[in-house]
Amino acid sequence: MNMSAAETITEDEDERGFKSGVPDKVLHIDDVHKSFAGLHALSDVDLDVRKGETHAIIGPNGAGKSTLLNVCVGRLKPDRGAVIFDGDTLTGKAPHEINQLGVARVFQTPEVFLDLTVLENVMVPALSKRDGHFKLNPFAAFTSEKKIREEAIEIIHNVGLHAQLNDIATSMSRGDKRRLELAMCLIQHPKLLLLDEPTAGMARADTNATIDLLKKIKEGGMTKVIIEHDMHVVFSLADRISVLAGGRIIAQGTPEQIKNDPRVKEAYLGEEQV
Amino acid sequence: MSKKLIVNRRSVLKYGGAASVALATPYFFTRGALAQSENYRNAPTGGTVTFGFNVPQTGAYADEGADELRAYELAVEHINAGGGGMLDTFSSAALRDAGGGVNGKKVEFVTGDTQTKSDAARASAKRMIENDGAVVITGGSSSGVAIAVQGLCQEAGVIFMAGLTHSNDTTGKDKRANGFRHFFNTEMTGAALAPVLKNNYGTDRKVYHLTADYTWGWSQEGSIQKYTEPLGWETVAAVRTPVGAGDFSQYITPILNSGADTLVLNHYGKDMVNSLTQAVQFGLRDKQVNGKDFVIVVPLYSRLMVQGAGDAAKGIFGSTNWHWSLQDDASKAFVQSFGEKYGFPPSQAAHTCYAQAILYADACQRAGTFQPSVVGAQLEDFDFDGLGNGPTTYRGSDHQCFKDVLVVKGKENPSTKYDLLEVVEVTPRANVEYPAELLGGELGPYNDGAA
Amino acid sequence: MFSSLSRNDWLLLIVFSAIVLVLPWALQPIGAAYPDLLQKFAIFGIFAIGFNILFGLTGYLSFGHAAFIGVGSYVAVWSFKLLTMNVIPAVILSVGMAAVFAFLIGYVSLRRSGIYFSILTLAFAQMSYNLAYSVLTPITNGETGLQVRAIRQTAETSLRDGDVRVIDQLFGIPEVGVPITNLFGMKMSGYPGFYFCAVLLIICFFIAMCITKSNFGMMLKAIKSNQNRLNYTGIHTRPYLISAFVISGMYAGLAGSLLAITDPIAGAERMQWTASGEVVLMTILGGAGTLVGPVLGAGLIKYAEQKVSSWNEGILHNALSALPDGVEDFLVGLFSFFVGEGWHLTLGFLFMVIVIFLPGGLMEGARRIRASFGRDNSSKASGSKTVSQPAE
Amino acid sequence: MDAIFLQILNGLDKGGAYALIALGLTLVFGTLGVVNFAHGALFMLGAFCAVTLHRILNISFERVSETQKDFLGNPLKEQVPYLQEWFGPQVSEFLLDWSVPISILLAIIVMGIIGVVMERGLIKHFYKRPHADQILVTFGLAIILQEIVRHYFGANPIPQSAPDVFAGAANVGNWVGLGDNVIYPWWRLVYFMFSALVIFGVFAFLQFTTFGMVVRAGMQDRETVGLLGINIQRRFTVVFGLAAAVAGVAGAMYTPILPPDYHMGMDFLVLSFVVVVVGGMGSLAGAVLAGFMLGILQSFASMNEVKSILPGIDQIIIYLVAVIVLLTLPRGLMGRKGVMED
Repeated sequence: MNMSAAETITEDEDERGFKSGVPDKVLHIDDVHKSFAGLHALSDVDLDVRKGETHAIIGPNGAGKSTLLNVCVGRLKPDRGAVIFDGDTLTGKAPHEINQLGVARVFQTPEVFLDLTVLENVMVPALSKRDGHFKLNPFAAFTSEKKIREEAIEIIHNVGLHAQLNDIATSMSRGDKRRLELAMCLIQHPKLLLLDEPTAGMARADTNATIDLLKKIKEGGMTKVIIEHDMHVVFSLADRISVLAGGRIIAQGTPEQIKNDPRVKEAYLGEEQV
Repeated sequence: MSKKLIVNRRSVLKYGGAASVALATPYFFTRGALAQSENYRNAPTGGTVTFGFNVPQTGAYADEGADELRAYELAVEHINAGGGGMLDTFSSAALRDAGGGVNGKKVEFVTGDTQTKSDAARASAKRMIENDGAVVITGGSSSGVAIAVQGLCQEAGVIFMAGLTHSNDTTGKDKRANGFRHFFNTEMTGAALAPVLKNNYGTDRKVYHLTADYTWGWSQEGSIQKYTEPLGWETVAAVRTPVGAGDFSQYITPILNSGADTLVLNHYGKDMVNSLTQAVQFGLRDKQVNGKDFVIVVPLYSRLMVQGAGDAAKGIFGSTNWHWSLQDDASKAFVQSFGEKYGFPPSQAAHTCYAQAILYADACQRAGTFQPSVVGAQLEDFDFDGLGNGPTTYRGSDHQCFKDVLVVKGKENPSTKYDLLEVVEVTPRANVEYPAELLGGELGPYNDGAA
Repeated sequence: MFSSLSRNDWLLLIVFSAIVLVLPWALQPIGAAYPDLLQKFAIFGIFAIGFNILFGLTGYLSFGHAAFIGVGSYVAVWSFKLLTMNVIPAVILSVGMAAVFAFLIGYVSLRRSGIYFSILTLAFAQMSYNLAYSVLTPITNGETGLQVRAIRQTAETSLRDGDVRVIDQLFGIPEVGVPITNLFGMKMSGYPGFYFCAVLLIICFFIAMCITKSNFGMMLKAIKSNQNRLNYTGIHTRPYLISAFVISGMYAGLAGSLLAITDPIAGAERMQWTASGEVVLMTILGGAGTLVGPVLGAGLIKYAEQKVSSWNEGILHNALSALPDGVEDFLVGLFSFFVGEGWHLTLGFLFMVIVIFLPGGLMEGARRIRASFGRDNSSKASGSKTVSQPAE
Repeated sequence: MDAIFLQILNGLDKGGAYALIALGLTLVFGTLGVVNFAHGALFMLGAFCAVTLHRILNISFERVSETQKDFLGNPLKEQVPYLQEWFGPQVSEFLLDWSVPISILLAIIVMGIIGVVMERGLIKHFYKRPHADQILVTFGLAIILQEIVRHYFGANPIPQSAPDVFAGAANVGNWVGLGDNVIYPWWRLVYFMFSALVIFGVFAFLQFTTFGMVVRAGMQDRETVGLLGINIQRRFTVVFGLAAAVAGVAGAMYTPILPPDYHMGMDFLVLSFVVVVVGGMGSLAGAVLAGFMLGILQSFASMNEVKSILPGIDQIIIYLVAVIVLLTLPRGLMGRKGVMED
């Protein structure tokens, strides 16, 4: 049953004229398989993300969304298959190497440098982008790097944190930390931005603000992969959606296609029954 | 402590307080003033002279250090009173004739904690020299510390009167002109112990050495071998054990099958307490090997350590510098005065420190100054008696005291908790003498620390 | 190059330098103004500043830094024995050798984090200590410690017992007995020795300040704050950690060489775990992550070790003699628990009181006092904004 | 063959002691997440429980002896224990002889109380504090405890003897058919059995009681257990008391092997940390395994045959093994992910 579903998807894709090997494909997940102690978290996952699109991955709890993301950023090593980004295999690479290739990530719970100021938080990824993964230069001052500093301030302004520029991050609200984390990713001008439930645990107002922010970024033409629970967010942002259930991709398509896909309904209904 | 002494000392310290404020001024500003009087390090200017007592107050030897300090306080009391204790029996009458104090100055003292670490000991000695104006540093409970502090005193230009230090090196290859040792050494232990061992255990013994893995241990092992092997004893194995090993079982079990019938424990302090206790627990002393009773020997004994080893030490031979049960007048006088003041008999560490303080003060009195080179000359080849060890000489060529050595045995039926060792034999001084060149080293010139 | 330093930083540096240089006068009232203790303040100040670069900034708690002090000391004494009594080669070689050791130990130990890292460093230091004490005696002279000696007369004398000092011999510098270390003829004992240490302390303080305020320092702080995030930000943290480890190892090597310069002996117990523990305590006591804190902590512990341990009952009676006899005796009885041979007890209480009531160390206390006087509490003296965040 | 057999015995004996000392430490790590530098001091206090009991049993009045003289030549004041006066010499002798085993009871009570007071009064305020703060405060406490002990008992080791029936050595060789040269001290065999028993007891307690189940759950995930409405806090207090009591009895029973002095805790501190870390932070089984492994390796490294090939190996073997284990197994032998890694 599942097997045939997967085949159908491939056919669907072909109908829309999407072929593997097309140059504007940024991320290519090729037949990835991952199991934990015999439990299949991901099986035969194939996924393509096109340049400039916002691709959402949705699915019920335990469907393997986070596992998939972790495979992409090098945190987990797949048992089989490969993740190819912009011509480079990501599989087996360390997180910092993957980032240096141009993949940035926003975590489910905001991960920022709690002991540093907002400005410093944004400066760190900027310097990493400029200097590579290691530069031993204890005497070079960051204030001398005017351009980077100015850009950092501008981006902080864009995400709406300019009032807290010199505050230490530990005292910020969760929403602000999320915004800060976004700023940290944006300053690197990544080719691909991975967002793991960017609005999880946020109030509605905050969620809307985040959606607006992400929409704004979208205008810049950055490729994004979003993992999200909140359908409101998904349907306001995504260009295309993949549905993951039981470690397999069960459907893929535009928001409209997904909305009407019976298999998706079944998967979500199934979850609710449990 | 008696109230009388405290009052005494308090008035003394008032003067001392003033003196130390003056000394606290960085010395290159005050040097001119010093030069006017006598030109040597810390020449006393007021009515007092300061001795520096550098003893372990923390760490494994803290009890020994405390006993040393008690002895020093007693010695200072006697010197300032011009009599009392062993000062009354001491063959040189200079201090008694002076009627209190040294060179007309009252003795006061400062103390420091060596922690039984070379660095800490040097630091506290430096404080006493640089800040408190001590003209002499004395004390200590291990050879590493003694050698380190002796080197420092040579550099700084004050006399060092070593406390408990048993390694050959202190007056051997690490000897210094400014350093003097009253205590005996491993060479003498070997020479004194060997005949007694032969008389008690025969000439045909197979020996297993357990040796603390540092300079003193090696030196002790060497001298026991040197003096017992000509008697016919044979070394089966000499095993080095880490200092502070705690549990020695892994070193003791191989002895069982080694064919050895004698175990020599070249350990001191806590290592000795532990290895002896454990060796006895392993039933070594109940064994018969080669048709002989298995025996254990502990070359260097101290009553405090025997106290720690408890019953395990009973009947075991060793050597010691002095023991309170000696019946000569000097020892009796010392035990009497120490016992009255503190309520228990002094240890050998206390005895050697007391003797060193008296010897130094006496030499200064005879020299009429505290200048190291002049005082040292008074000590060199100085013959004396009445300090508990019989006729003694401070040999000029290596600054080592030569005197009788006590061979002792753990007492089988102690009457009190201090009555732990019995003197088996007093090996006469002639038997333990050796030429100074044997141990190498150079005394070098005296350093007065003058500008 | 130094533009990262704000006006406040320069001010702090000037005030710090001024205080260090007037210590021989400023410390007279508390009886600490004598060369040896002043030297120790400066030397352990350097050690603690260096340790803080690793621990205060990255949060990696090394329990084996004493090994580098030991390496520094041994190399310095060997330099005196083989090359020259001039201190410059000794300093350079010690720091260099400490860097090599730190790189080797750091490279291995930094494969792990947290307490596993601490135990790895502890294990390396303890191995160094145990070996130096026993089987490495030909190099270290074991328990007695490596000392400077007179020029050896024959080639048979082992190098431990007789020196060669090739450079000094080449220049025909005369020697009487055992020579003293010097800086181009200036004797390095007593106050000149202190000023040599003090100048190096100020330089080390300045370097540490530059590091703290630099990008590199920011990366180190980021490691402590959130290493995981840093990895996903494209930073490979290990090179940064190894660099910080090596730098702090070099500081320790410098401190070790200064110990040997002011007092030419090198003993194995400098490498024991208690010595490593001491610098940890100094840093936490003063305030980890701050610039001035570790120096303060070092001073306090060395003062306790040297001075508090020397206050015997006689001195107490003297100090309290103004009080009525009964009160005096009672107070002397009480205080004598804490001073003299009881100085460890004072240290124990000090640790507990500070960590319970001032969880940022002494610098946190200074900040609070300042705050209570209603002054600017983004204090310049704290030198770091993270002062309210006690180190992990 | 005999030598190897004896070294294995030594290793087991040492291992038992190491495991017993490390057990409490790892328990506190695992449950409370606290780095307790005072653990060595607790071991030392336990040893001094044995000394204290012996002294209490020996409390005496003075009787002037007609025959003996003291060291100053005055008539000796004989010390007669009250115990002997009240119960007669036989009971008194028996109690004094067995004072070390009896002191276990005292150690359990005293150390349990000390543990609980310590947890309530001090440690509980440090759960959320950085490890560095925990180290500083517990290290300070350890110094204070040992200085107090030094004040009352002095710095010198104080010998304690095992009961007479356990004095001397057992002819283990005869039991296993290896000849007369294979002997082993009775008390060490007793200590080994005792440590095995205590370790087994602690395991059983954590494995088979509901209390233990909750504690184990708390070790896995503290917050969840808290959410279930279980007062995990109170249980952790008990765990700390238990850890202190285990350290205490380990110390008390060790006194005939190693005459206790005030500093013995510091001497064992580093060792116990190495055992815990090699075993894996917070893993009880790991600590036991590491204890035995290190004990046996240390015994073999001390053999003359080994030392002649690798001089000094016995001095560093423990640390060398620690380095190797930690580099090959990131979290020690049986450590769980995420414990004490930040």
